[in-house]
Amino acid sequence: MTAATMERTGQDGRPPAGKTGPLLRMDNVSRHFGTLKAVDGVTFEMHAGELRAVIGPNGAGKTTFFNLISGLLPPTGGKVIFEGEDITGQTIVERVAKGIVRTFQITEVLPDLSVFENIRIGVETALRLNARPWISRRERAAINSRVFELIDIVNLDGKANRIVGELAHGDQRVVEVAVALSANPRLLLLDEPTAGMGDHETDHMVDLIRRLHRDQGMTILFIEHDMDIVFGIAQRITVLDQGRVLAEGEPDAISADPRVRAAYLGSLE
Amino acid sequence: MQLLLFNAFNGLIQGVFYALMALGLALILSLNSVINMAHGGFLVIGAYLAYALSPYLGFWGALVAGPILAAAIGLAVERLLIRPIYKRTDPLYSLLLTFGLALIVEDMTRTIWGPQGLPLEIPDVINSPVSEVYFFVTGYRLFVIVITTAAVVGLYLLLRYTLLGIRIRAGINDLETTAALGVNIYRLRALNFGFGCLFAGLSGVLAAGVLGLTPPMGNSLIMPSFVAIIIGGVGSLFGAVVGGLIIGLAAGITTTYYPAASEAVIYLMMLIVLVVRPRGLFGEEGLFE
Amino acid sequence: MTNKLPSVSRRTIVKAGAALGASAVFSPAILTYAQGETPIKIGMHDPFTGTYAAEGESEKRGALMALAEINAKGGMLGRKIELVTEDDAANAGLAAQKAHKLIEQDKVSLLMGAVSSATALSVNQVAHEKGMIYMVTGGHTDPVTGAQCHWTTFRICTTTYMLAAGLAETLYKKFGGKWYFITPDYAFGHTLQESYAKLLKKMGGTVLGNSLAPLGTTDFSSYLIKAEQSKPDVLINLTDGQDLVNSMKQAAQFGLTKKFAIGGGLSELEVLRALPREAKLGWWTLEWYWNQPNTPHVKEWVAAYQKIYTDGTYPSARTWFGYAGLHSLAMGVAKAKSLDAVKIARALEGLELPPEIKLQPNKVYFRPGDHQLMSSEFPGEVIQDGTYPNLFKVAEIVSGEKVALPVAETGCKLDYKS
Amino acid sequence: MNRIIAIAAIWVALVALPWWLPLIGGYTALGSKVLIYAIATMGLNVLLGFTGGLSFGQAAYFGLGAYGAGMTLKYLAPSTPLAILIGTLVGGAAATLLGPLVMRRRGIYFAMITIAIGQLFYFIMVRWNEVTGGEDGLAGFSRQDIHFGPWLYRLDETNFYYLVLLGFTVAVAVMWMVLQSPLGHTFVAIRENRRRIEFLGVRVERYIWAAFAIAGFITAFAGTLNALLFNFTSPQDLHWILSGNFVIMIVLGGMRSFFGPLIGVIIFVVAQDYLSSITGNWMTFIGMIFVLIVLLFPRGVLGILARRVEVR
Repeated sequence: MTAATMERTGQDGRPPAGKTGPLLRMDNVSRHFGTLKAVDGVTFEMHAGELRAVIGPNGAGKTTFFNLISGLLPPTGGKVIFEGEDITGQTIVERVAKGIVRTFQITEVLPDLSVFENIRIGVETALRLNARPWISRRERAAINSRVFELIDIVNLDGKANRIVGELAHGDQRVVEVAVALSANPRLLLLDEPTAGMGDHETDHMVDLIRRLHRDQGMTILFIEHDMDIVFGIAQRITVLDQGRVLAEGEPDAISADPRVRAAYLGSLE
Repeated sequence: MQLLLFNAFNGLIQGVFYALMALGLALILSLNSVINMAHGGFLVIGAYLAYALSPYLGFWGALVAGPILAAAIGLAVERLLIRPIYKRTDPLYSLLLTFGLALIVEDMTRTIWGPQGLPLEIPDVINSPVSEVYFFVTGYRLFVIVITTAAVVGLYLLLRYTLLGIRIRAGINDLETTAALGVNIYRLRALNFGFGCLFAGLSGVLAAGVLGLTPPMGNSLIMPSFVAIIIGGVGSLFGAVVGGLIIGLAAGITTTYYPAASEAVIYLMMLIVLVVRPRGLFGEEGLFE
Repeated sequence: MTNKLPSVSRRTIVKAGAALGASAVFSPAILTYAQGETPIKIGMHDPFTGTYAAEGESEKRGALMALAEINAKGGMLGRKIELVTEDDAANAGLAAQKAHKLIEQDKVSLLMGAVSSATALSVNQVAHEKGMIYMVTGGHTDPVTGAQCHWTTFRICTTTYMLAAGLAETLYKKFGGKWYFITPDYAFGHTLQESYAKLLKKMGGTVLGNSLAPLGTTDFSSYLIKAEQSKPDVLINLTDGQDLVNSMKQAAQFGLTKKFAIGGGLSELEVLRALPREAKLGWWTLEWYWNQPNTPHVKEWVAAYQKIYTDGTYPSARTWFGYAGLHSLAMGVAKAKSLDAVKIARALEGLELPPEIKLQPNKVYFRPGDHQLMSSEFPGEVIQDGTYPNLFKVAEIVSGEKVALPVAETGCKLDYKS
Repeated sequence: MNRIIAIAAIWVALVALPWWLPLIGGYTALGSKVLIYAIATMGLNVLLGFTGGLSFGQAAYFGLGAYGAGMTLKYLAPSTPLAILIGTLVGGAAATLLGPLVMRRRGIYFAMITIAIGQLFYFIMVRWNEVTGGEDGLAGFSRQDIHFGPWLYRLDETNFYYLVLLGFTVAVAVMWMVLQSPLGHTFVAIRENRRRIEFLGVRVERYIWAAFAIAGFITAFAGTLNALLFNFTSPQDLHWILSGNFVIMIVLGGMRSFFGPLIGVIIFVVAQDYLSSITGNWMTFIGMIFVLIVLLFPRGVLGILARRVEVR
C-alpha cells in the first residue's frame, strides 16, 4: 500500500480514531419527483464498521436513497451529514473524496479494458494522479502493487489480464467492487451486488462482502433482494416502503416484525 | 428594405431545398443510425439517371423515375453493404463505408457521363418568371416548392397514418422495443433507407434543373444538410425541415448586409445552437450522444 | 512506366492512342523509342477529378497532340519525349506533392499544367525551389507572372487583367457605362474586377455595385436580386466554370437577360456547352476559338484533333493551352540546345510562336520581363440558340500585347541567380 | 521485448527511408507527407480513439499551424524553428481556448461543434485575402536553413525529411508517455465509461478539454511542418474535408491502436498517390478499399493488435 492511501485510511482501512457519533446521518431527507415521493422524510443513521442491508419491495425508493447518499441526486428536503459535516450540497466528486463510494445496480465497468486496467484507474484516481501526463518508475511500481493487492482482496488472482467485458457477469461485479475499493471508501454502497448472479457467483460475492467487513473493518451499506443473503450477513437491516423507513433493527427483530411481514415479506415469495 | 425582403424570401425558397436534402439524411440517421456520407452520391444518381432517361420519358417521367431508381439502388446498397455493419455500434464505420461509396459514385458518374457539366432541360411551362416584380420567383422555383411540400406532406401522412409509418416512428423512438414487439426491423430499416434515398434522388433531379449536372454536385450540398439537421434537432424530422428553412433564410438575410459571410453564417448558427441548446429546436435530449 | 503512356492512361485516351496509331498524320512513333536513348520526360499536373475535371481533360488532350507531333519530328534534342500526367484534383497541396513526385520519382525534365490558380501558385514554388522550368497552362491569377513570378515559370493563358481589358471597350461602346459586378470572391475575381473598374472609370463610366460571391456558390439569386435593383446597363458576371453556368442559368430563369446586357470575363467552350438553351447569351472573352476562318492552320488543327478524339468534341482554349504549352517547351529546349533550366528560360524569353502553333493572327511571344505569353483575347457574343460547337461569335481578336499591363506594373521581378 | 524490437526496426526503416523509398517507386517528399499526416492523425487519435471525442474539425488546427508558420516566415522573421514554434502555439492555443465550448458535447454533437468551429476558421482564411492570400493560398515564403551557432543545417529535401522524422519521433514519444501515464489512463477510462469514472471522482469535462488541447497542439505542429514541406499552404488545409480524411485515416488503420493512424495514413496517402498515377478511376479503387476494410476489418487494419498495445 502506498503512503498516500495509508494516510487516508489508517492502518487497516478503518477510519482514523478520535471521531465519535454516526458516520452517516440522513436527517429527514426527501426526494420528490413531481407528485411522486420516491424518498419521503427518511431519517437514518449508520455507524462506522457496520454492515447494513437496505430492503424493501420494488419502488420502495432504495436506489433513490442510494443516489441521495452518493450525490447523484440532490434531495428536495432534509440534510445529509457525513462524519458530522453537512454534505447536502456537495457533488459526487466531493463525496467520493470524503470516502462515499458506490457501485451500481447495472454493471458499470470499462468493458474493453483488462481487470488490471479497470482497477488501476481507480487506484490512480484515489492518488489524485489523473492530471499527471507522466509517471515515474517508482510511482508505477507502487500503483501496480496496490492494484495487485486489490485483485488479491477480491480473489481475482490469475484474471488480471483478462478483458472485463469477456468475464462472467459475477466476476464483472467483483471488478466493480474492487474499483470501488480502490477509492479507499469510508462508506461502501453496494446496489444489488448479487443481482443476476448464479449460485456459485453469489456465494463468492457474499464471501467477499463478509470478508471486507470482517478483515478490513469496512463500513458497508447494501441493497439486496435475496433474503437469504440479507439475513445471512447483515448486522442490521433497514426496511424502506413507499419512500419511508418502515422498520429498522437486527435481523431477528426484522423477521419477527409483523409490519414488515405484512407489507413486504409476505408478498415476496 | 425591399432588398432585404427579396433576399429573405429568396433565402426561404433556397431553404426548401436544404430541407428536402436534410429530411432524407435525417430519416436515415434516425432509424438506421448511419451518418450517410453517400447521400450526395444518391443525389447524383437520381439526377444523372433522370438526365439519361429524359430523352425517353420526358422531364416529367424522368422526375419520377430518377428518384425511384435511386431508391432501388439504395435498397440494394443497404442490403449488401450497410446491413452487415448495423451491429457495430460506433457510427464511424458506417461513415467510412458510405464515404467510400460516395467516392465510387462520383467516379463512376464521371466515367459514364464524362467530367463536363451537362444541362438538364426543363419544360418551358415551369421555366419563366411568374411576376415582373418578384422576378426571382420563377416557375421552376415554385415548382420545387410544390414538389417538396408534396413530398414532405406525403411523408408526414405516411408516418402518421400507415402501419409502416407508425413502425418507422416507433423504431426511431426505441428500436429495441419495436423489435421486441415482433416488427421485422431489418425490413423496416431497409425500407427507411430506401425512403431516404428516394428523397436524395428527388433533391438531385430538382437541383439539376437549377444547377445542371456535374459528378461532384452532391459534395457541396451535404454539409449544409447536416447543419440543418443539427439546428432543427437530431431525431426530429420536422426539425430537419425547419432547420433547412432557417439556414436558407439566414443565408439570404446575411447576403443583404454582408455577403462575404453568407456561407459562414450557417456554421456560426450551428455553433450557437450547439453551445446554447445542443438538442436543437425540436430534438430530444441525449439522442446520438 | 508504360502505364504513364497515353495509350493506357484513361478511357478517353485509350481511344486517342488507338487513333494515333492508325492515324496517317501522326506517326506511331510515340509508342517506340530510338534504341539506346532514354526519352525525355515532361511532367503535367492537371485536375482529372473534381470540379475542374473537364478543363483538365482538355489541356491533357492538347498536350498529347503536341507530344505526337514533336515525337514525329524527332523529339527533343534527338530524344523522344514522354508525357507523364498526374491528377492534382485542383488541390494545391496535392499538386505540390505530385510535382515532387514528377521531379523526384519520374525524373521529369520539365513541368507543365494547372487549371486552378492555387495549384499554379503551389507548383510555382516547388518548381522554383527545384530550379525546373514550369509552363503554367491554365491558372489565370495575376501573381503567377506578377508579384510571385519566378525565373523558372512561364505562362500560356492570359492574366486576369488581360481578360478584362479585352472586352471592356466593346461593352462600353455598345451598351453604356453603368455597370454592376458579380465577382467570385477570390484573388482571380478581385483582380479581374479591379481591372474592369479601372478601365471603366478611364472610359467615363460608373460602377453601380459589386457583389462578391464565394467560389462554388450554387445559388446566385441573392446577388442577381441586388444587381436587378441597381438597374444597370451591363451586368458584368466575372464568375468562372461551374459558377458561371449556375449564375447564367439563374439570370436567364429570372428573365434578367431581357432587362440588361450581361457580359463578363472569361468564358470557355466547356462552360458554354453546359449552359441550357435559355442561358446561352451574353458577352464574354474566350482565349482561343476553333472557328477562325481567316487564320491559317486552324482548320487543319481542328481536323487533326477530331481525327484523334472521335467523341464529337471540338478543341477549346484549354486544348490549345496544353498544345501550345508543350510546343513552347520543346521550342525552348531546341533553341537552348540543352536541358539546363537557365538556358531554357533565357531561350524562351522573347520566343515567338510560329503560325502552326499559335493558331491565331497576332504576334504571340513570351514577354521577357514577366514570362507571360502575349496571346490574344477573343471577345465576342454567345450565339443565341446556338448548338455545339457553334456557340460563340468572335467580335474581335485583340492582340495580347495591347491589353497586358506593362511589366513595370505587374509587380514581377525575375529572380535569376546572378 | 518484441514490441521494442519492432519499434526499433520501424524507426531504423524510417531513418533509412531516403535510400530505400525511391527504389520501390516512392520519393522523399511522400515520406515526409506520410510522417506529417501521421503526426496529425496520431495527435487527433489521442482525442478520437483514446478519449472518445469525435473531432471532425481537426484540420482547423492543422491549418492554423500551417498559416502560423507560413506567416511567421513571410512577415515576421526568416527562422524555421521560430515558424514551427509560433505555428504550433497558434493552433494549440486556439484549441485550448475553444476547448470549453467543445468539452460538454458528446457523440454527434461533439462532431458537429468541431466542424462548425473548423469551418469558421476556414472562412476566415478564405476571406482575409490581403493577409492569407485567400482562395489562392499563402505562398511567398520558404523554409530557412537552421543555424546552430557556427553549424549550419541545410534544409534540402532529405534533411527536411529528417527534421520531420525528428518531429515525429518527439511527438510519438510525448504521446506514448502521455498515454502510459495516469492522464492517458483517465482518457481511456472516459472513452470506456464516462459515468463510472465520474463516480470515482473525476471531473470528466476537464480531461476532455485536456485531450482536445493536446490533440490541437500536436496537429498544429504537424501543420507547421506541412506548410514547410512545400512552402505553401491553402484554405484546403483547414477544410472539413481534410478533417474528415484524418478521421478516415484513423478508422482505416484502427483507432484503438497507438500506431493505427500511421497505418491508415500509409494506406490513404500512398494508395492515393500510387493509384491516381496509374488509373483515372483511382477514386473508385480508394472507395472500394474503404468499403472492404470496413467489411473485413471490424476494428481497422491494426484493430486486431490493438489489445496488445493497451494492456501493459
